[in-house]
Amino acid sequence: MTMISGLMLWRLVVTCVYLPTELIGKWISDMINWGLDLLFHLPAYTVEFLALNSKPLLQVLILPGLAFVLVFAIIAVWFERKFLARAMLRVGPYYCGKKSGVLQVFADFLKLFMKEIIVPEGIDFLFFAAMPILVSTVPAMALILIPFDQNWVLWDIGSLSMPMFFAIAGLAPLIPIFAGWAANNKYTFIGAFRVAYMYISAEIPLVLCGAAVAIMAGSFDLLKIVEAQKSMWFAVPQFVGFVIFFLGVIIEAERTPFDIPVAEVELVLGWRTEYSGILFGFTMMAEYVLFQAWSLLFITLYLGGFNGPNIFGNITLSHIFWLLVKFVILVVLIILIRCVFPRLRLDQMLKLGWRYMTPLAVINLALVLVMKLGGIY
Amino acid sequence: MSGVSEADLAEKVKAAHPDLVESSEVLRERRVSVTVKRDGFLEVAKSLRDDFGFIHPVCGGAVDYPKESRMQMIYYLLHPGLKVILTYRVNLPRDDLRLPTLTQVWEAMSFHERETHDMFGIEFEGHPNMIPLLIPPDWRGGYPLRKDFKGEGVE
Amino acid sequence: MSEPEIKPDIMRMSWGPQHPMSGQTRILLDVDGEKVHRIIADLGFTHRGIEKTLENRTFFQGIIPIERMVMADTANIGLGYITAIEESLGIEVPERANWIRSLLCEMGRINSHLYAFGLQAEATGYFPAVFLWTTTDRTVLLKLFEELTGARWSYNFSLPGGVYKDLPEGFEAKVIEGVHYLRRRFEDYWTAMVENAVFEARCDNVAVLKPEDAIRLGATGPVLRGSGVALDVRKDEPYAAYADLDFDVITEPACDVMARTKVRFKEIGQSLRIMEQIANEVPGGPVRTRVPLIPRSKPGEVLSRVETARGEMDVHMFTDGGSNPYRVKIGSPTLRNMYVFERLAELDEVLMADIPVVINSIDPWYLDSDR
Amino acid sequence: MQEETKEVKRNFDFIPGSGAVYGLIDYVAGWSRKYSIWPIHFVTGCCGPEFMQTSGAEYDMERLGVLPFASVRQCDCIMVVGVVSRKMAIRVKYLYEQMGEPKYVVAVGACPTGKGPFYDSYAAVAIDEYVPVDVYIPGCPPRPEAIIHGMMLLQEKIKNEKRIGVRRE
Repeated sequence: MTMISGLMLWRLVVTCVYLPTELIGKWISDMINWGLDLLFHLPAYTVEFLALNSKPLLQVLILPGLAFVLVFAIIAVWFERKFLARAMLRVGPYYCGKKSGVLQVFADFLKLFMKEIIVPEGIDFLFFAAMPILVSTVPAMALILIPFDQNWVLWDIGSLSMPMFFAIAGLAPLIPIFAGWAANNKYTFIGAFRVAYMYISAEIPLVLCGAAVAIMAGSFDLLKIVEAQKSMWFAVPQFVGFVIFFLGVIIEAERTPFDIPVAEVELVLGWRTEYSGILFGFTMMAEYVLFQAWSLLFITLYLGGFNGPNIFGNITLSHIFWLLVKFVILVVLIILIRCVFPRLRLDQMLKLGWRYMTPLAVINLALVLVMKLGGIY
Repeated sequence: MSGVSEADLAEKVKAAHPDLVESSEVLRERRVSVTVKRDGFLEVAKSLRDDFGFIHPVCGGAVDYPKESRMQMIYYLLHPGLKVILTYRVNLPRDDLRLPTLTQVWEAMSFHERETHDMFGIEFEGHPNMIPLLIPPDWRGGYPLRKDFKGEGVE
Repeated sequence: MSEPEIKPDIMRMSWGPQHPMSGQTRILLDVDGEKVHRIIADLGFTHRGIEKTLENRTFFQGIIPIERMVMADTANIGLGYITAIEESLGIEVPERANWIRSLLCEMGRINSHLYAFGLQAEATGYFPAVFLWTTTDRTVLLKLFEELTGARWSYNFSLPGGVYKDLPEGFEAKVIEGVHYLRRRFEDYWTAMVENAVFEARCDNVAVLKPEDAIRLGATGPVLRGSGVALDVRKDEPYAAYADLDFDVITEPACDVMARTKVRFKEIGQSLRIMEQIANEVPGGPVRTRVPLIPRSKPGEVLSRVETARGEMDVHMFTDGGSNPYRVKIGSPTLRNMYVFERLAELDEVLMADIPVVINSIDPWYLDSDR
Repeated sequence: MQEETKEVKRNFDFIPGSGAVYGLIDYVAGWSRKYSIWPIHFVTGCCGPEFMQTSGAEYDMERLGVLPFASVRQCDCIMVVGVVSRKMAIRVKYLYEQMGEPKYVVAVGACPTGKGPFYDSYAAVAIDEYVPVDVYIPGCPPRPEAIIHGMMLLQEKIKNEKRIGVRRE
């Protein structure tokens, strides 16, 4: 080793150490400035935010808001029990609400409300109790991006709406993982990590298909996507994407061919085993909220959102009507699938996700590009 | 499936181990009973499986004769070809109930030996995992299927 | 219970008696991720000491506890004990009684296989559709049982010396009508279960049991016949009226979970065929020979074999001349199959999600193995 | 089954209007618990097939809101179905302790009530030595109508229960 290399070595070490710290230092100081700035101007920002997109109370509370989520959850629980009972050739809840069992769901939730909440020892209760509440509210946030009519979008952020939806709905699977981990029990631990496996393998094909739809519509804004489908639904030209997205909805909503994390047979109740009382009630409701969010996105992307002939005089009324009709038909179809198909094993489902859905999604993207550049569509 | 093959089967077993086999007779069509002394027990079992073709283990159990102060351990084996059941018996004196385990010969006998140990108290030397099969773990009431077992007893 | 020790990097899962899939037993699984290294079955949860109670009962009273061993097909189990009594007491059974007994046994076999399909469907998550259909189809059989014997499950209809009473008139027509209904239903099951792609994906070449392993480990019943070995007591040692009924023994070469399910399906086809033959050609004549209520037995021993739905059951009865049997040794089919289930983890690679499917392909009835 | 409704002292008896409020809460709580009894999926003995028939199509237990559930945390009723051996009785006791507070036990069949046909067996055991039992259903196996009648008796008992704010001496 000659003399020169010693000096060169020393200079190399200095540059290696100095350069990154200088960069990181700048990045950290920017972060602090941004924080301080936000802190001081917070009141002004909120006022400006509210003024900018203040929506009428009707939209916030009723339609894409709180009532729609709760009413759908309650009706879906009742409908699923009756529908499954009918598939089993029996009657289902009958005596609870004047010969139709409608009040059965209220009885269940009220009973769970008054049940004792058992907390296993060796866990911190705050984290344990926060998860069910989060798991039923975070997916509900994704609903505010769905356009119900031209100016009926609760959070109108233009071309950012589809990526934001994927971001929020992508956050949803994290919470069962934390819940399963927090419950300090073998079954929930395995159930939690099955959730992780499943969602990762399902997210990528969904995002690719979403991108294909955006390319064909020319923008990431859900509103523009719906307008582009006025003449022909995207399900027709992009049939491959349509099928993949439909499978994706069933995987994300953990419906039966893929309800592996809550595989009642092996893992008792998967990550929800340790919850009792109203915490379990929230997890029961969470299942339907996620299901609702993803099926509404599926309708906006592929089945032409709120487009439909104008039956009622007023155009917004018929738009909302068409969207809800498509939504109900899709929900009934997915619940029917629960009666027809047994459950897949985890490795078969991952094989489906990685080996078939992802490549097909890429092919679908290529097809759409060819169509777009070739000007066919 | 005439009775002849059972008779000559019994004869062949008797001839193969004249000193070890106490008695080997045909109870009824398709039923052969072989009684063996305790020391030749393992060796005759191996020969039954290898050269006589009794490869299908059915089950195993014991009978308690307090009046003659002996206990008889019985293994039931099926010959899949001839469809004959052989009851392979050994008589044990009631005071020292030790027996070499037959899991080395027929692996499936391990459950039946564990159960007989719970019910009668026969010790099977060399059994892979001798833990109680049927009786509850906190059972201190003696061996239930013995004739001198008096009613329930846990505490 | 001092369980065998756990290897360092393996998690031991315990599916206790209260688990949707484990029935009345506790299964310890040494699991590494999803792969199962070792299965340990902890039996004895429903041990009622039937062999001891039989020693305190007379011959007629003994039928009640022994029928409680397998509630799904009590006819076969009861028949095992009764043929042993008849042989040891030397009682002659009239021809018509034998035919009625075979009818009861076959109806019990279908009833028990329906139970196996229901749990197999529940194991693969097919809960809503097939599991509850089996309970609905079973009501057809239960109505026939109720009309013939008066009880739905434990009928103790066959007694030493024959059958309790004759067939009610018009019963054969009802049996044939039931057979047609069940035959139609089993085509639906075949398309709904066996030809369903997802069900096939869950069941094909899972837990393969080769023929020589099946014989070496002492498997019996559909588990043995699912591995291609044709051993059926109804053919090897015909009892009741099986000598002059024509049916064939079903075997499947595939040796996996799907093969065992197919064996059960086709066996039901054979049972329906037998029921039809019996309903059409049951001979006339007396139904029961007079036997004293508390018969005294001759010293001696008898070993009787019966083919129950789960496999071959052996009753070895020792009698010393008293009114009670001296000792009754019952060789239960589920205990033999449970040993095969414990060794499956070593014979073939089994994943944890497969365990429920594999358990129900063995179709255990833990009250039978625990006696 | 007309249980005499004995007067129960409450915590806030001294407030004049509290009787009506307690009555309302009792009514609502009783109604909701009555129509949503979730028994646990746990068959301990040979009455299992009959239990399955009652949740089958012909005698549908779910009409009364009785839905067999998988895990013990969320259940409020143990249906001890069939004979209970010593080893199983300990497990029934564990389960009883893991359940949330308003919990009930139904003994289905002659064996849990009094060892049934195995009266002289050394291993069978009656369940009320281990857990307090609310409803006994006789029969071996009991007919599905008897099981449903037992559940209706349990519903009657739940309806008349007074649980909120009872002062414990």
